[in-house]
Amino acid sequence: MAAVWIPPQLRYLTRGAERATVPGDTLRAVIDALDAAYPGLRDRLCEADEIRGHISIVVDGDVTQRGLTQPVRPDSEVQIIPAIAGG
Amino acid sequence: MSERVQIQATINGEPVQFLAEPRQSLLEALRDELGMTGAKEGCGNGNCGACNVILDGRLVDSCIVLAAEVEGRLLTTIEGIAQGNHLHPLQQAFLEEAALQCGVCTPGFIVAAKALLDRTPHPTEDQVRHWLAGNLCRCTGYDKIVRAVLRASESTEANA
Amino acid sequence: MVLETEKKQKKYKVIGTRPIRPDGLDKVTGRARFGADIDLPGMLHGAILRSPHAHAHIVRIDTSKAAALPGVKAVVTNADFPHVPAEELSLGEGAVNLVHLRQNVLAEDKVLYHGHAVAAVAATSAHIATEALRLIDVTYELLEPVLDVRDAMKQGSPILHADLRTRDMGKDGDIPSNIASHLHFELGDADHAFGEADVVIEREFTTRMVHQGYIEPHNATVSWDEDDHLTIWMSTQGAFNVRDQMARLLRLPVHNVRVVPMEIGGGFGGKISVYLPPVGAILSHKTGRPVKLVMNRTEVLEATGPTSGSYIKLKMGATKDGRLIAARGELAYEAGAFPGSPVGAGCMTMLGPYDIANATIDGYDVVVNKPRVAAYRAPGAPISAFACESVVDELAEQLGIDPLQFRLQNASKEGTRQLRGTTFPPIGNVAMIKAALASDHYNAPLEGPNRGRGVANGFWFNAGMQSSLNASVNGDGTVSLIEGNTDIGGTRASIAMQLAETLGIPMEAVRPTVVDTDSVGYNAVTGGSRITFASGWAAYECGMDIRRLMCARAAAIWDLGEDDVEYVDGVIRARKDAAKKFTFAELAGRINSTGAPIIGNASVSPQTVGGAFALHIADVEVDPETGKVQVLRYTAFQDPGTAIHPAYVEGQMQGGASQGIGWALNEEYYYNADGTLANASFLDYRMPTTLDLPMIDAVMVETPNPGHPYGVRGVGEVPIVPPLATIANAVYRATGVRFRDLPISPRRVLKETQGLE
Amino acid sequence: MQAIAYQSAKSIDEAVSVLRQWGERARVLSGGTDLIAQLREGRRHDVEVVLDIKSIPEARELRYSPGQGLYLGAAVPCYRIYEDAAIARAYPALADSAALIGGIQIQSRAAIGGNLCNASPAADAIPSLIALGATCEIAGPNGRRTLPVEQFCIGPGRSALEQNEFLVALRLPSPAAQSGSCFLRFIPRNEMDIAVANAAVALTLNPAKDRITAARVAIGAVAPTPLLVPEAAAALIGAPLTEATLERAAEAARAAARPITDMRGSIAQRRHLARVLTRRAIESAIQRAKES
Repeated sequence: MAAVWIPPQLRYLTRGAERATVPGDTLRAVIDALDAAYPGLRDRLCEADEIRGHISIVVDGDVTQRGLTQPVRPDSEVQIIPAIAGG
Repeated sequence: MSERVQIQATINGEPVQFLAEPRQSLLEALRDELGMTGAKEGCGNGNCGACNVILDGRLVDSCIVLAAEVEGRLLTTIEGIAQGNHLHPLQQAFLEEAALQCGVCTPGFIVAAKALLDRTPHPTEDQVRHWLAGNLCRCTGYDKIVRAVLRASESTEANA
Repeated sequence: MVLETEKKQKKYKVIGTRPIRPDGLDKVTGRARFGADIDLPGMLHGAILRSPHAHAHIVRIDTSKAAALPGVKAVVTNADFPHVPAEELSLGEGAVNLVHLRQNVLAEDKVLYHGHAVAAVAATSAHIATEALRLIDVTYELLEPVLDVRDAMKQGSPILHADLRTRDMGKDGDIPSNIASHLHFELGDADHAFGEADVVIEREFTTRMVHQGYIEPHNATVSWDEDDHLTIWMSTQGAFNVRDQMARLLRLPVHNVRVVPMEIGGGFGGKISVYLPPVGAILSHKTGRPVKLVMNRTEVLEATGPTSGSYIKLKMGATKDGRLIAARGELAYEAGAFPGSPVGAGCMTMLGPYDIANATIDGYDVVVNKPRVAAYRAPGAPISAFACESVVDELAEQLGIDPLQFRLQNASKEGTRQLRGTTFPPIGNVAMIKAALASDHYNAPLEGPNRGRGVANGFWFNAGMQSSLNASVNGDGTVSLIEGNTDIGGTRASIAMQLAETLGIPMEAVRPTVVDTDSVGYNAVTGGSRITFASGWAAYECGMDIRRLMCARAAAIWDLGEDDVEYVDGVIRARKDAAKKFTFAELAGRINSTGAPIIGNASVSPQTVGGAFALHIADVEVDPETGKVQVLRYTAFQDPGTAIHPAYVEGQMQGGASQGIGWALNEEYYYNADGTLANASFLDYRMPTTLDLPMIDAVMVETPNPGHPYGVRGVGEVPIVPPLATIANAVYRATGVRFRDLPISPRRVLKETQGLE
Repeated sequence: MQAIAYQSAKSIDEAVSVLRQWGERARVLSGGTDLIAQLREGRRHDVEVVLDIKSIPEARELRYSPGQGLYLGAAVPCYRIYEDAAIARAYPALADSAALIGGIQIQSRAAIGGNLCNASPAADAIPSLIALGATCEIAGPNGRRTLPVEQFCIGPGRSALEQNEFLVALRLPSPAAQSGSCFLRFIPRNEMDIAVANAAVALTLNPAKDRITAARVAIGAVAPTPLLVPEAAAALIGAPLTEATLERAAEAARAAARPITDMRGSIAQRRHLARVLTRRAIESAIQRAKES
């Protein structure tokens, strides 16, 4: 099961939990599983069927360019961070 | 629209006649009337050197010369630095030393350096830095530009 | 100079060499075509009227006198744009709200900074267009401006946007605020860790807005055809981004917009968002003629690009034996008139060079009455590194540990967990610090009064993102490479070199061309240090595609199975028959007599960017009577992964260092109390000249990125991260005073050392 | 920028007649490095005619002889001053100014006379002209007149030129034996900046070279106009060449300064720099006088 790091601002939804381990082989499945466990999380991360513009999701150290279709392995780490800009 | 005046000058060895408005700068006349777009406008007030040309043997910022002032005078622009297909040693040195990144300041630097080597064929690093202090480059930190000018100065051709 | 951390066998033929760049000839002869060099039949010239006020309601705009001036063909305002919804538009990295973008391009009901565009004119000459601007009558109702990030955060401060609420990870606040967003990061337990620290230092820092300072002003020439097709010739870091921004702003299908990227005279992040093309488009639409807009330098400084001014409070703690164990930081960045400062990256890169287990960082994105900020080379990172590297330097001093040794013993390495929760892949931080410790510069004595040596480290993520390209094999064995990335600093060379390496042919056999948005697949911006990494990766994939096609063709010629043919060092040969072989050029010559043309295609979106570190050493001398700081010697160390074209890697390192030195010493946006910008020229916005810099030694310490076929890490951005603190730390050792407010201008040095206000 | 007409005068009379015809709407062009930039930036909307004086023989002449002193035409570009070894030796402060105004490109065009007429408080040539005792030669509808250069500037951008007058040339007296001069300015960078403060000193030593017999000190960028500081000169004349003497003179310069705070410098910084630069300029002028 993938380990998802919950950012501090969203921990009120996870009853304070900093990490959650959830099943899923894509980011979409992982977020669906998270939302099932902690209702409201998906809405904070996604708009329509996409990751919100100001949020980036990191899977195994790299910011995903593939959105919700990003493959996730059982031993993956997932972080949720603010989007950044490069020059 | 103000009256256009006729101007005759010698540009890169060729006699040239053109029309320009009195309010047009030499840079505007070169670029807009003569199609010589090698000189660039970076600041418009003589603080970056991207528009450098050689006027009667002296390096000038063409953005603060009026086109009308060049009547009867001799001009060298970046387009006249190479001899036909034969690059000037400065141009060759800029290529080999990787002395350009974006390249927009490059024509100004090459024209300025040409004016330096014309009077000081073998400058020191200090002389190069002093001479080029009126040319801004934001990409390179000047290191490779200074090296390129010094390298070109070692070429005997640069002094021809 | 290239230092390798692993003994690299001579495994590359092209990579690591220093060929002349393909576009070099055009650039040294003045033939290269930049955006301002465009001239089209029937073309009009545009000019933009800008606000003289920092904050005001627009009561009325009367354009009638301007429109009546002979030669004027159109006058437009924000009302000429179609309405757009308040949706986010991705700029590849980061996003922009479409309404804000439109309001920045031409103010709607309010002007939010000095220089904010208000109206625009198209006329038969540029001079007539600027004359017409003086005839536009705008009635303003002045509002109090707010110019400083801390003032803007206070309750009761003038509010820029009545509808702006503080966003906190997807949730919005309920009262109007200038704080556009609040970010919060936690790693470990900082409170607890501070209790265990033997030395704790807490300091405050401020920096001012600074500009990218590209020498070429923004430009755009736009032609809106009768059938609603739009062509834009311009200077941009991201032609596809411009296309997408324009399609959304003007409510046009994407395929109606074609962007032709001209040569670009520098960008550094400032030429991603659009300023001129939307204005040019509505002027062209109104007049039915192409319209060219070129900014002057004042406009560039007043209304484009800067990066944030900032306030940072940072506390760090270490143990007696020199272990960094805790950090707490508060970072507030000015976004300018619309949300979008790089505070997130500032927070997440700040502690990157260190293995520090406990940290709590808060970030605030704050709007003020100054130009909307744009990306600037490692956006956000130099600002926070200035704070972090200053505090780290002070901790090392208090602990009596050499500042580089202290950095080494706390250095992040593979597996170190970062503030954002991720762990580092293999990185070159440790090897790079060791190289600096062993360097001639660091070990050379620095003698003489009023001199000092400083060091600082810096980290930047780098970016991957999307790249597409294709390449055709020509009959003579040359290859025509078609790419879609604006080449700012030599990427035609670095991409072509990777294709040549893959194909086993000389770099000179590959001719790269940058084409418009209709002529190649999607490419994200030239930015984020990503082109040599991602487009280089695409070149590798494209090369592999060509190799497969070439092998298949040879197999067909020889009547062998495809598996019986191999591609080695530019030779296509039968595995089991030494007599059957073609050089690349030989087989290329037979392509068109044996089948279909051979074209390689690749599109990639790689993520394994690797991360980049830079460590700088500076020697300075301070004139105690005038306060002037002169840089005597400067060395930049960096891990480029693999340096594809070492000369252009050095160039990035030297250029980044010099921009950072300017930022540290003399560059700043100087605002009058009424919010007008006082120094919008190259005379008074003081970028370094040849006389302000020494030679900058560049030392590449290669730790190849395992996440790239050739080990590449991005190199463009990280070299601007360390210089601010490097210089501040050096000036401290020269003067005995810690400078925590930038720039360290002569005026500030006199103030801090002699109390001269 | 607005439409203009360009006229190149061949004689003083022709120039005066153009000025009489156009009055305030005409501006004189010598080097153009200030005027053209101002026109392009829209800061001179009132100008309709640019009158180029570079073709007037009296304005482009540069002549020096030890007996006659220096005749410096108002349109002579800076480089002609520092490239003339005899002039640079006789008037080192003037050569310092000419070599510091802008970069090489600017010095090809910018004229000392133009720098004076632009009347900027921070002008790099004016303190040198004041210290060296220059006199302005002015032509106008009522003929020619002369004016000591320290009376030329009357406010920021404002000069003592009357309507339809223009500056033809400057005259500098020959330096006495054992004289030296120096101009220094302070800028944050090492090139391409406007002075935060500047100072010029011209002085003469006695034959034993241990006392100052004559001195003039001028400072700039610290008041609405460049200032002659007689108190600083008085502190030097006749006094022994000691640290205390130099400090008294430098302090007099500091006391004379009445600067403003703006983006280029603060009041305290400028006063302080007036002192530092004056002292350094005195030291250099003494050294040059000893070597002369």
